[in-house]
Amino acid sequence: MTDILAVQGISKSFGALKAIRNLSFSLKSNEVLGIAGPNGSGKSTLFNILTKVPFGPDEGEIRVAGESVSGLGPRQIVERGLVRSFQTETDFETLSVIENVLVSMPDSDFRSGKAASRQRAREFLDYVGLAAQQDRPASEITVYDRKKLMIATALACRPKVLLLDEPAAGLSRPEVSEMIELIKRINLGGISVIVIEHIISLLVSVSNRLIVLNFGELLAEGTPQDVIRDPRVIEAYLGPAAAHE
Amino acid sequence: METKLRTAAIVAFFAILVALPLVNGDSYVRHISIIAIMYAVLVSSWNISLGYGGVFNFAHMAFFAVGAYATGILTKTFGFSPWFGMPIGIAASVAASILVCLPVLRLKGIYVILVTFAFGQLCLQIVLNQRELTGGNFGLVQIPPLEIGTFSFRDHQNIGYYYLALAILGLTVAVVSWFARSRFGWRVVALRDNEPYAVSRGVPLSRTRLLTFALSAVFPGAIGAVYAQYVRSASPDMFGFSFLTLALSMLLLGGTGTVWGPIAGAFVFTILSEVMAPLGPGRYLVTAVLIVLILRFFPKGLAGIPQFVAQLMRGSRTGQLYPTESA
Amino acid sequence: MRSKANLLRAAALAAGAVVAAFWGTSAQAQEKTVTLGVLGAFAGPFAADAVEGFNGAKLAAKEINAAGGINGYKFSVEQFDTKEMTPDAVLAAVERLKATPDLGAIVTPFGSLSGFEMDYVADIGVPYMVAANSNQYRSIIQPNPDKFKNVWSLAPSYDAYQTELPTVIEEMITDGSFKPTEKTYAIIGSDNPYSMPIYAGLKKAMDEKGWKMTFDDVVPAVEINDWRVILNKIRQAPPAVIINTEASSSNAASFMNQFMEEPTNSLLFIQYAPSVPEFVDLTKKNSTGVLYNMLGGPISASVRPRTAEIGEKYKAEYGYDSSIYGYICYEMVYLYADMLKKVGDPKDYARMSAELAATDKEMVHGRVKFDPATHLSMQGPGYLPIQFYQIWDGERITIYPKEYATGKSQTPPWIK
Amino acid sequence: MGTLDSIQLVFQSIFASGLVLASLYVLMAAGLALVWNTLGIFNFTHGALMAAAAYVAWTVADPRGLALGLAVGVVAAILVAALLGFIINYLLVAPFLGQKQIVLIAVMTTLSGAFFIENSALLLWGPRIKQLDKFVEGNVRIAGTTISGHEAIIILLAPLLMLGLWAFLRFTWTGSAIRAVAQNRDFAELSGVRVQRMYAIAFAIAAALAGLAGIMLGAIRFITPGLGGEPLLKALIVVILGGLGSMPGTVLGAYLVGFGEATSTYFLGAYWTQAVLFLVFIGFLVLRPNGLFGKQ
Repeated sequence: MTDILAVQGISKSFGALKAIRNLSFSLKSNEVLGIAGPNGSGKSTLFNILTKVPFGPDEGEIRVAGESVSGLGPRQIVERGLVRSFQTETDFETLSVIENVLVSMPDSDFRSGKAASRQRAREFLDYVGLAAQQDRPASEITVYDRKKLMIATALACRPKVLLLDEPAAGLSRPEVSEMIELIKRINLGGISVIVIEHIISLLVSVSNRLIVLNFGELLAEGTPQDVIRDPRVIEAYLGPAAAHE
Repeated sequence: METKLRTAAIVAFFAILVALPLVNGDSYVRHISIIAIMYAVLVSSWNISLGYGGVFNFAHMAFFAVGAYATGILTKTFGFSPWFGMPIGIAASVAASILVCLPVLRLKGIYVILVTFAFGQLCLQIVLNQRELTGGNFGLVQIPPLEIGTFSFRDHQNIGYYYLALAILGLTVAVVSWFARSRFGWRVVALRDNEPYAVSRGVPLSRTRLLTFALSAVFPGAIGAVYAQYVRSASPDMFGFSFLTLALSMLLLGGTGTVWGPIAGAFVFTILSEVMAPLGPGRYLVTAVLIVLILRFFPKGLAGIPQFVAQLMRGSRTGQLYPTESA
Repeated sequence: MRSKANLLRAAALAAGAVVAAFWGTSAQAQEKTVTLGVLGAFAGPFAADAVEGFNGAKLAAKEINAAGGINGYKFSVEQFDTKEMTPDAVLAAVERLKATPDLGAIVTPFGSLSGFEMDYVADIGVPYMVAANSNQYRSIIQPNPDKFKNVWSLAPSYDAYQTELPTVIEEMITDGSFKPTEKTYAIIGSDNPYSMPIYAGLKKAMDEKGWKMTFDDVVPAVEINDWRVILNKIRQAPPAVIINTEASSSNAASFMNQFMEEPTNSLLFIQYAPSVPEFVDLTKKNSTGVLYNMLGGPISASVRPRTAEIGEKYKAEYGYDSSIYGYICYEMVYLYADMLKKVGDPKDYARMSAELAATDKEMVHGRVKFDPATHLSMQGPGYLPIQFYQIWDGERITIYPKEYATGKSQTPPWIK
Repeated sequence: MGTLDSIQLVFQSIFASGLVLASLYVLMAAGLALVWNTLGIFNFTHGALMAAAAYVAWTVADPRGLALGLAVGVVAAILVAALLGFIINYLLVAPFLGQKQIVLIAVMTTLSGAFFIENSALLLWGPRIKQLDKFVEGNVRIAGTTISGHEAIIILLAPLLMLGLWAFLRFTWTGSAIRAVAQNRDFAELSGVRVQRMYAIAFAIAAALAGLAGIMLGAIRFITPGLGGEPLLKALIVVILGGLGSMPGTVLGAYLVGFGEATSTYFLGAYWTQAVLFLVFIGFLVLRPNGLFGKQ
């Protein structure tokens, strides 16, 4: 298996604050990589940097399928196949559900006519289970549906690597299970996934590999089962006392 | 059902406007109608950048004035045929829009207002400085009118200008309606609703913004040219604060981000402002109060009123027939 | 909720008013009333001009009506507001005039700054009298005077502004009130189409009379709070004469005050701006000695009883002194009354306009007779004079031409 | 003439002029900057408030009005301006805070407010020009140029006022609360600061500052309803050059614009100075939108 994404020595600071320090990791084709870490450990910043929305890294290099994206703008990064979701449920509130997907689809989808592109958009909605809602304004659907819509719009961009930022935050237990199934399904469809999540059960069920960030640095890496037992991880999450008990 | 009603309303609206000159030949009504139609074009095209695009573009009326001056200067002083007026107006206006859009790409919020407003002021300075060409603060006069053979567009109470303006309005409505449902339109709205999200879905920010400005500037350019030929004059007051506020009131009164709101706003406000003419300065007091009240109680403007009424009716109906269900 | 109800009520009222405006204007107007329309912007920077023109016209109409009217007609003076002064707003006002059933004439300081409305007024044919902006009106009329048979300006050509000053200075030298050591001058232009031809013309006229220019700058048409940089540059080589063609009287007053902080031994002439009554309020004793001129202004009250009469009536009616437009618009209404007396029918625009064109009448600002080539009042000896004034202790003393002079020119107090 | 002499000559020609202009601009811009810093909006009624205050001062002070003397007039005008500021905030700004498009809405509502005040002034006081007396008669000499005593007062008043404003914001509880609200509204609210009240106070103070500027202007220019129009534009330029959100920046901006204008008038002539100022302004907005002192 080749690396679909390779991150080499990236850093990002905001004034005195170093949000990401010399971080390196890689993602193999068809792999699901989980990222955990306490609040403020730089997880979301990492996604911002990878997609350059709104900013890239201060230093370091990012390669997608072997090709460096350093000189590229956010739009070209999307075209290379690196697509993210956001932590809070985000949408184009005044567009309808299907228009949210349509606006995310690349130019090539519109070459074979209006009907074909709509059909294609409906397939993405169907894939996440939102086809019935297609004509409602995006602002009117539920939080869970909005999270799924965000994934549908990401899929519409034809990602090679999908970056999911807390896809299950705020969801009920059955909804979390459904989300796990969805992520697995996406991965089975040939898309590599990086998922940031606080819900450990989700991370354990979907990830092939797990890394833990703390203060912008890589704290631990390995299989989910190993990593969550790592005392350094427990210390980072629960404080020194818990680790030594 | 709803779309049929809509189509019927659109057809009725234009049918009335097309038929109006046949039933009313009064030159005062004609002038006010022409001006209302021109304002409707200006305001609904402004809606593309300010309403749909969410970009606080305060240069739109300057585009109009630039179009009018360009047409006036080239056809009067440099002898271009008046029939080149509209292409000249459009070219000048679009060029101005691209010029002002470039710095806007880097800016947000209040800075966009300031830069676009400053652009209008800069144009005004140039007009005042270039007295020989523009007539300075007195304005440009005797701009050649449109004529076909012996028929002047001014004949029969300006009937030529009336139908020309109406045709441009028809085109504007068609383009804005197309725009609102096109992929380009979705992209513009997506950028307004959530810029980072839109960028992360591959929407090209700079290109979309530039195209938005250019598209919205086509109409003030065209109408600026026809305006200059109709009133045969261009004045620096067209860059002024009162004029800008007047148009902005129409847009906000009508409701941004809808096809019909701004057009309704333009018609209602033109007539209102005319009716209030005898009030003198008092007119501005009424207008000011009206603007604030609308912003306060009808933030969606006239366009929000049908929705408001519908909600009221639906609300009362559900109240009676269907007990509220928990969502 | 209450405010919404009020809003609805207001909307209903407005709708009613719209209906009234579109269908109600032809309602039975009173028999035998003739409307004189005052076209102008009644809000904004030109409001004072419009209001004073309106006041003057109304005052005259009131007197005429009190005396029983003319040929059974009573006069009604109405405002036709050009609002934002954009061309469409000016035209809307013209259209409102046109739709006024008993419109007799338009009497106004000026309809617009460019005079473009004339084309439309010419189509209506109604007699149209204006009192300012002659250059613009002339430039439109001159190429085709026959088209504008109904448009006549009670103001003269402004050409004399460009030429007369050197003559007046030489007269002052002759009578000994000004003794320059050398023939030098400094000149300041103001960047607007009214002042610039005067600035250019004065430069030419001064040069022709052998004056040497030592300083030359043009200020933009904005508020100028500080003239000291310019003044300091002028002071580096004090000229015999300083000419400022600044059109804004507020700016001109600042100039006057700041000049007086360190006056040079120079005669100071400011074009027109000191004629605004409040100029003296802002400059107080500083303005004693300054020269200015005016074309088409009322002749001084002490030599012309008509001026005193109108001025007193105006002050009694409105509580303050009128500027030039109150006087001229007052005269316009009396001129209209003369025309109506002769023609009899106010709706016979052609004959009324012909009567207007034939005017030859002594008025508050001199003898008005129109030049058929430009439709402006004739200017020069025997017609409307260019008057030069010197302010002295707040009084405005006419020093030129001799026939209207109310005093002699004096050496400005700052010249040593 | 030696180089030193000519430098001295230039300095003498420019210095007093630049100082007078700069001090005027400080007065004009201070209130505008305060409202921007605190509420994050541009208050377009600022110029109209200048005119309104000048009219009130005239009515109270002038023999044709109440004839109570200039001092009473000044106090009354500042109080009325502050009250107007309070009302403007209550009617035109407070109800809209927190809306998504507050920036645009505030532009519209305050513009409407400006039209309302200006045209009310026209209706109340008529179109004829009014005029305030100068605070003091006589002239003062600075750096080789004579200026009027009134302008000398403006030169002294400008830095004193800014110092006072700084001390108020720094050392009083209300001042600290206003700064807290400006920096972080939510946090200030959590700490028990009544945000709406602080906004109202900031607005009233800003309006009083506008009023003072209007009174000072009313003695050197004619009072018309449009008195504040061009000063507002100048104040905008000053506030932006100095950097939105920075009071020291505003002061520096005012002195830069004032001295810049004087220098440019000397070397380039008055004609080009306005155009240069505008170009610098636009260039600044584009290249350094956060101003001289703004945070990047």
